[in-house]
Amino acid sequence: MVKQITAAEAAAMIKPGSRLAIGGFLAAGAPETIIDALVEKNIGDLHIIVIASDWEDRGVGKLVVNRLVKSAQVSHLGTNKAIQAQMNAGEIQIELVPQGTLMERVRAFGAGLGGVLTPTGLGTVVEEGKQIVKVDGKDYIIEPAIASDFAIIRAHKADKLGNLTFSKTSRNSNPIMAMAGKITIAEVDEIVEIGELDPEQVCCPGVFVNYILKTGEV
Amino acid sequence: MVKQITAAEAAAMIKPGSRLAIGGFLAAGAPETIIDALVEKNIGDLHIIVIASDWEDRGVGKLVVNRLVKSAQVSHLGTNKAIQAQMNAGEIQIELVPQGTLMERVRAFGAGLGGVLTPTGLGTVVEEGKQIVKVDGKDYIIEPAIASDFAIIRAHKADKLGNLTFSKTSRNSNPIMAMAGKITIAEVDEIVEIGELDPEQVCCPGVFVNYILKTGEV
Amino acid sequence: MANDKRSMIGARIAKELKDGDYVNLGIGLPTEAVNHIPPGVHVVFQSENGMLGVGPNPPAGSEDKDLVNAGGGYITALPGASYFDSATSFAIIRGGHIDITVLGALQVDQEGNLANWMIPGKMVPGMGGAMDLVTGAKKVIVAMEHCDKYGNPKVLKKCNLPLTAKGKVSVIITDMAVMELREEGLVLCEIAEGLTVEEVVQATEADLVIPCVINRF
Amino acid sequence: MANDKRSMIGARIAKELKDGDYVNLGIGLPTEAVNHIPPGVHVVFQSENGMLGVGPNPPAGSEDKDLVNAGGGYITALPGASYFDSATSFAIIRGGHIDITVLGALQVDQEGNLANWMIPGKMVPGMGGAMDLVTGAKKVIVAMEHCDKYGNPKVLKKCNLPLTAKGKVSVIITDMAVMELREEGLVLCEIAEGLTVEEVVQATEADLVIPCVINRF
Repeated sequence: MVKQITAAEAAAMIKPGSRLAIGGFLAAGAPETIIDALVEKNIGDLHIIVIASDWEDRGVGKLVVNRLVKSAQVSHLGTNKAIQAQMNAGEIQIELVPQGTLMERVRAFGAGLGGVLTPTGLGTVVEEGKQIVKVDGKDYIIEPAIASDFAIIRAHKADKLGNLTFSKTSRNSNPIMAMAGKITIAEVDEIVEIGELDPEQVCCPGVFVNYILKTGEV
Repeated sequence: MVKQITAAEAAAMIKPGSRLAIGGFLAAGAPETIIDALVEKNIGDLHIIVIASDWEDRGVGKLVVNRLVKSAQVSHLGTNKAIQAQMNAGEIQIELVPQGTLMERVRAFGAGLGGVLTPTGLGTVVEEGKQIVKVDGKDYIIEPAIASDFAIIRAHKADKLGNLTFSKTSRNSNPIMAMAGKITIAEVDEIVEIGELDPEQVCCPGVFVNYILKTGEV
Repeated sequence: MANDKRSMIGARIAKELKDGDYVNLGIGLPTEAVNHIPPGVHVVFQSENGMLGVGPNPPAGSEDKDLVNAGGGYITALPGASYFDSATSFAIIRGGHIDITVLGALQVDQEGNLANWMIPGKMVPGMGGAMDLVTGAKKVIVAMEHCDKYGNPKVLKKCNLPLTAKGKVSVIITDMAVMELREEGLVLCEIAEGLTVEEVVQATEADLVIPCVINRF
Repeated sequence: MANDKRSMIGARIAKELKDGDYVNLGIGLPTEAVNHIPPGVHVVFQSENGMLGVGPNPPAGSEDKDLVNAGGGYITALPGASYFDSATSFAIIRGGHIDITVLGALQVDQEGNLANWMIPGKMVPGMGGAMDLVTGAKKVIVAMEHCDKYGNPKVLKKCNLPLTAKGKVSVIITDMAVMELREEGLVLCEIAEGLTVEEVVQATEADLVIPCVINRF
């Protein structure tokens, strides 16, 4: 069951070189408090799995600017000049993954699947080096699951069992990343008592969550 | 966008020989009104994709008892003697699919994926005749998407855009089956105006739904 | 099975559950464990039809048709419960997020193989969620009578019925014994009060590793 | 691009949208269509970060940090909106549940190929959701200026930039023309007011099929 910790404790748990699945979409719904704590503690050599590299001063962009990221699986870099510069200088390794494929590969890991078959990327550089199989006469790329050590995510409310609710489009990749962490740490706007969340609104059940902390509390 | 119809109109739309993905789990959350209409109109030669064959007098069991089913992809038959008798007599063709695999195969179709790689069934009869691939040194079975012509499902409330909410464990396979129908018909306890559903509680967005009808209204 | 045997097995299963565990109990005998959870141990029960936080059965007259377990029986929801669709439910199961699953068996063998979903030509109920549970749960416990109704062993050298999963069982709990799959083989860890090791070995086809100390349960 | 050109393209895109369509508009030029939807036509806009029912931009001062579109810009939610996670959002997209997607392009060719996500050695923003959108949407419309800023054609015989998807584009709308991919090839269906067919052909590298009747837009 979940334990409530501080952002500093969260960052202390994450060893340099870890693989992090990080929630958020262009910093909306990004776990800024945990990201700040990683920067503060200078936890480097990270591999990050994210939809986008966000902005230099928001979301995972802060990890990039502080040179804590050695590699990334990501669908979009366009809003962050620092990551493009580091990529061009050979300082960061980037695997560009179509966003839908990225989500399925992360979900697959969380769901115990080895991967999925997708048509996305057929006939493009994305298919290079990958196995292609036919199902019902159509070609699909085998896209393998993406493993992560930690998922760090942002939610709206958590109860003390780790059940999470989300707010509007801040939900985005968060519930999916949460599934995929061997250890999942959620920062939330509010922590409530067990029984206070509407069970029909829980979009990430507590079984996926190991630690919770309050946004802004270092 | 969705259109409100009657159960009789729904049944009239479904041609004999159709492939139906039907929501529900041991008849909890089963679209009984549509099933009754199919029985009433004697729409036969059906292929059904369901978690379980339910009971003789509840859920899809009624389709079986009335000999409207020629084949099924299903994970559990244990509560329905009729389907076992028809299977043993060679009158119905059964593909037994592990429940989690069944859900992923149906979801894959709805999500435009060709299938998934799963470890479930390795070393059992389930792997027979299937392709096995290695990912990160582990074996997985390639399980192809399951196509359906119609999804017929049950929800709690629908708004007039087809957004659906569910009640407790009656949710089960319904949102997944809904994704997979080329045409999806939902029967619901209540139809409300647009704007009356809490957007955070919509577990099946209207984009997956084509027709709605009220449970019990023939 | 007699009630005292059921109760004994249920109590022994319950000992395997640690505070904070997420647990999926199969239909039938495994659910007996619910009545024996020690005070202070809080576990969360999953129902594979799409729920965490399963509570006790409802009193007669207050059943909710929308609140059932994987056997179709009426249940209640505890505070902190959550509902989800079947794909998510099996993502939880297959993805290794369930700490312990307890399942019945037709046969189990010394290699950790389990057969519990069909007898060819006789009974074909289907595997339901069992294959995913046995494949995905962190710890798979089999709970069953030690012998079938004809007195034949169910703990075998090698299952001959179609398998549910290969090499995934880690503990077998019966009315006669508790056995664990370890490096050295299937170890006879505990025997029931009033039995001798010989009686257990006699009722077992599998090769049992007999340690120096065997506890009673 | 001049505002009147943007507006002209936006208006022409809007004509492609039918009542009841589910629509995903790419960032930039395609969103111009929002301002030109004819009265009586109700479409539902998807935002790939996890929402259906996108409404107009909020008035200054009432932005909600939890309510943004795929470009990170503030939006509003219309009645009947729904939110979902990114995996579901792309299940909607890849699964063919979006009727129309409108995307910008660096290049598009007479085989329906599209390149819009990178210029090797120069600009590598990544494909984001574009590959899934082009692969999955029922109808893919490209909206762009007919030529690049140097006056070079962007409607080519064959794209030479890395593709976003192969053979998926069905309509190309530019400031000069509307072209459709059909059996017979890339058909010049409409040309902008004030232009001649020759001028359009000149500005186009692709082989255009010229029908007897070409409408103005």
